[in-house]
Amino acid sequence: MLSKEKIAQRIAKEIKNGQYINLGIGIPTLVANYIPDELEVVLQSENGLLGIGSFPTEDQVDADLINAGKQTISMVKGSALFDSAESFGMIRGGHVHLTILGAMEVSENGDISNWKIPGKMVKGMGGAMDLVSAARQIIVAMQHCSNEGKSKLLKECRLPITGVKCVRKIVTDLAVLEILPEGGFKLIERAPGVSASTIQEKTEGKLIIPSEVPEMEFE
Amino acid sequence: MLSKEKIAQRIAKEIKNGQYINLGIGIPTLVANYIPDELEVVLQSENGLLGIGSFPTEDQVDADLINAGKQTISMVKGSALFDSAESFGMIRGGHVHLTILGAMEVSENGDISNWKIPGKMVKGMGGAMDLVSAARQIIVAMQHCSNEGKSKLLKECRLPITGVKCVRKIVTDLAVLEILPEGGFKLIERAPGVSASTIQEKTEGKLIIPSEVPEMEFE
Amino acid sequence: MINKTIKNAEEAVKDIGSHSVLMLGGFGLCGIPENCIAALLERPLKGLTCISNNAGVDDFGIGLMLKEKMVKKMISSYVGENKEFERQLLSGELEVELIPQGTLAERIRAGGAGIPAFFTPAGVGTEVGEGKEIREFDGKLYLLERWLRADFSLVKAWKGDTAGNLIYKGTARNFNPMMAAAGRITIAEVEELVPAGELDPNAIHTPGIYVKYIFQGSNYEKRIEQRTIRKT
Amino acid sequence: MINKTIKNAEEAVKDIGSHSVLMLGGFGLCGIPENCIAALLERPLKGLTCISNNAGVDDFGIGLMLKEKMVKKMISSYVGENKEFERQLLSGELEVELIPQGTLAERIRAGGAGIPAFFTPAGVGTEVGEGKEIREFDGKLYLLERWLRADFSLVKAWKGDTAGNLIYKGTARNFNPMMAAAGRITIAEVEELVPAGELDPNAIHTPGIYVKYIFQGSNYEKRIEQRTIRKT
Repeated sequence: MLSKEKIAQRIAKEIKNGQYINLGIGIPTLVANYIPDELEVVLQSENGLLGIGSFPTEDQVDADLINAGKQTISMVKGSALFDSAESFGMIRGGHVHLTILGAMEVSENGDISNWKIPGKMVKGMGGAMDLVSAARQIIVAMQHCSNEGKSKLLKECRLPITGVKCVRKIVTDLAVLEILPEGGFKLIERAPGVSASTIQEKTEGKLIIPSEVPEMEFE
Repeated sequence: MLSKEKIAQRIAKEIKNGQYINLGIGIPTLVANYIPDELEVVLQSENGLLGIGSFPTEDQVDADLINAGKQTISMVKGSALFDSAESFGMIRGGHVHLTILGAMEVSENGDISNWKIPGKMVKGMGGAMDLVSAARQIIVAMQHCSNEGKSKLLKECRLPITGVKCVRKIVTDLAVLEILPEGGFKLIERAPGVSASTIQEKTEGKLIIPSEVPEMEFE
Repeated sequence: MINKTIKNAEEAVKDIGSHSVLMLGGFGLCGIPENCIAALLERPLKGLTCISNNAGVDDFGIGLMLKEKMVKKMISSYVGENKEFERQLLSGELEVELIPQGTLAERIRAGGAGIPAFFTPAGVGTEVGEGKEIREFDGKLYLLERWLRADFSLVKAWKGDTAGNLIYKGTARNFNPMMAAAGRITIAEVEELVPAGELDPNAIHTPGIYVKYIFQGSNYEKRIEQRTIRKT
Repeated sequence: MINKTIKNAEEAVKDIGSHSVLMLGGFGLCGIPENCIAALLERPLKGLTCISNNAGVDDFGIGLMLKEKMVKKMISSYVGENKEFERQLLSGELEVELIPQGTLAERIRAGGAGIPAFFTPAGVGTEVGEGKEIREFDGKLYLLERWLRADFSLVKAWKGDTAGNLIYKGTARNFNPMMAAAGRITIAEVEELVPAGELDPNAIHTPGIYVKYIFQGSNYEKRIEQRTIRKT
């Protein structure tokens, strides 16, 4: 089973040179730490920044410069600041190539739930519905099962959904999976030491297991 | 009969302190010359400027600073520059208090035609349709009659219209008129030396003549 | 140039009545109108509708207005980080309308720009789309969303001039520019107020036409929610 | 940071084919992509659709493209000041779609911002409204208008950096920012190109994400249509 950091590290391998990328809160934020130096990519923060840099040093901290997770950040050279309407115009207009975000549930046809647990949690969807409705490619970072051991890769989402048929790829602590256009989770890679049958056990939705499923590789 | 300058001078009396104003091409542009110094108003140019100043001196001329009539201009202190979407957002959103524009025809219910003569002239509407659809108050500056002596204040517009029931006040070379909510041109003032019956003769649309119609006054 | 200067926050909010619809700028606690919120807390207000991306935290920002039970309804996109909020919501004291963040930004922008409705893909097939018109354009589904407007918009900028022109700083810009345009009466508080003519017209984010009153605020706390630091 | 620099206008327009849909920034001759237009004139293009507020004048700007009979269709708001244009239009050689200026600006903005359609009051009851959906909101009538997008957008800025960030000058901004966002491939020509990091991130008008290629232009003529002077 992968740690959060390893999930982030694996997702980083999906990133291509020249991409504009929006990273959600949680594991997705960690992906920034694993982007290879030789790639030129730009991180977008939906609260109004292109070109997120590293966390600031103590004396650089600026309350007026935060990311979408409300963390203090810095800017890289060549950054641009803008308002929220412009930011979501960018997202909705398909200018952001890749969105990486967390999920509570994903269904075998690519629906995603990550904003509400009726009667329990009412935090709101933030920018997630806009992101999943428009980004060219969506990768989900999540735990394969809940704390109670129940699968979060389902036939159908039980929680209120964030978007319909939008997820293409999922990286969990157990596996990398692709969602097929006709539905179903296709197993692409296994976490080191995790067998396909274990993944099958922990996947409620339809799992397609090719004859060869390599283990994930990390540098 | 009033000169163009006098029409502009009379219209300037309609301006109130604190207004944001869009001036169309032609006579409306001249209105700027007659706004009393004690009034604080801001002139908007729909190509992206709030705070039009006077024409520039020879050495101030800047090709990157023009008004909607493509004339070189200057900016007053406290100006702001913006793009065309913001500019028309401002107009459409009702933030501009007063629009002064020219017309080829006005009808007794407040329709206006000023953008097209079928088969003859195809210049386009520019920003006129947006302005008349949204400004809080619209004043038209025009000649009462065409060069051939035909009335341009009509029962119904003959030319393709620019906007429906939007004109409230008209200043011509002969008169100041108000368009009544129920329809009809109400004669408010006469040009010096012009009789109400002359105005009646030159007005095709329904003209309402109150018992007393003062002459326009100029300082 | 029209002078829009007023003295302070107290004067700015004096005409805001109970049951008004307010827009308040900011994302999290970044770029919120601190001075205006403090002045509102001094007034006996009730039944406010607040449109703001977030609802502050328990002891700062709009959270303080919630504590005073001034707010009847919140229209927001994300309202975590706030226990009193959650309590009032679950007890039914507080009405909440949650809107996708981009839709919220665009509805406010539409309000200022005279666009009564527009189509957006966000929320299709979700709770957000319930009861709304769905239409297909070029093979993709979209929801029809209406504009949002407010009686009063309270915005916070970095610099402003007496003509009402505003410049924001960093990511404190966020919802402030659209809200400035969508308020019937817009009140801007700024960290530094300068005479008209001192700001570069080419660098202005909010043209003064949208701003009715402006004042220089004081004692900005600018509280940080997640102070993340890199060591070197 | 992604580097978007290319050498010159010739390289910028080399992939533009006949029958492409182009957006060209500018209002009148102010803020037009002079270098790109000059480079287009060197190519054997036909059947272009050009979206631009104006159509240039007889011997400058898009007027030159009309003379070369490259343009099949113009989508504009105002096309006076151009005899060749009028001739081609009246003879039926040129198709023209005239759109209210604010609707044109908003349709282009919508194209870049992923809004497929919106309602606007401009043109209700006129020729512009013919065949379009009309709907009442809050007692006022509005037309439904669609977004506009382009295969290539050609924009002109004052300063730009290698990351594609742009700053415009004066009223030369006009349609350029929206067009930059609405082009599948956006080409920016600038008077001064600087390394990423030299422009103030807070003063940028067009974020680099919208720009695919950028180059420093040369020999800007910046022709003035109405040279109006005050004597003193």
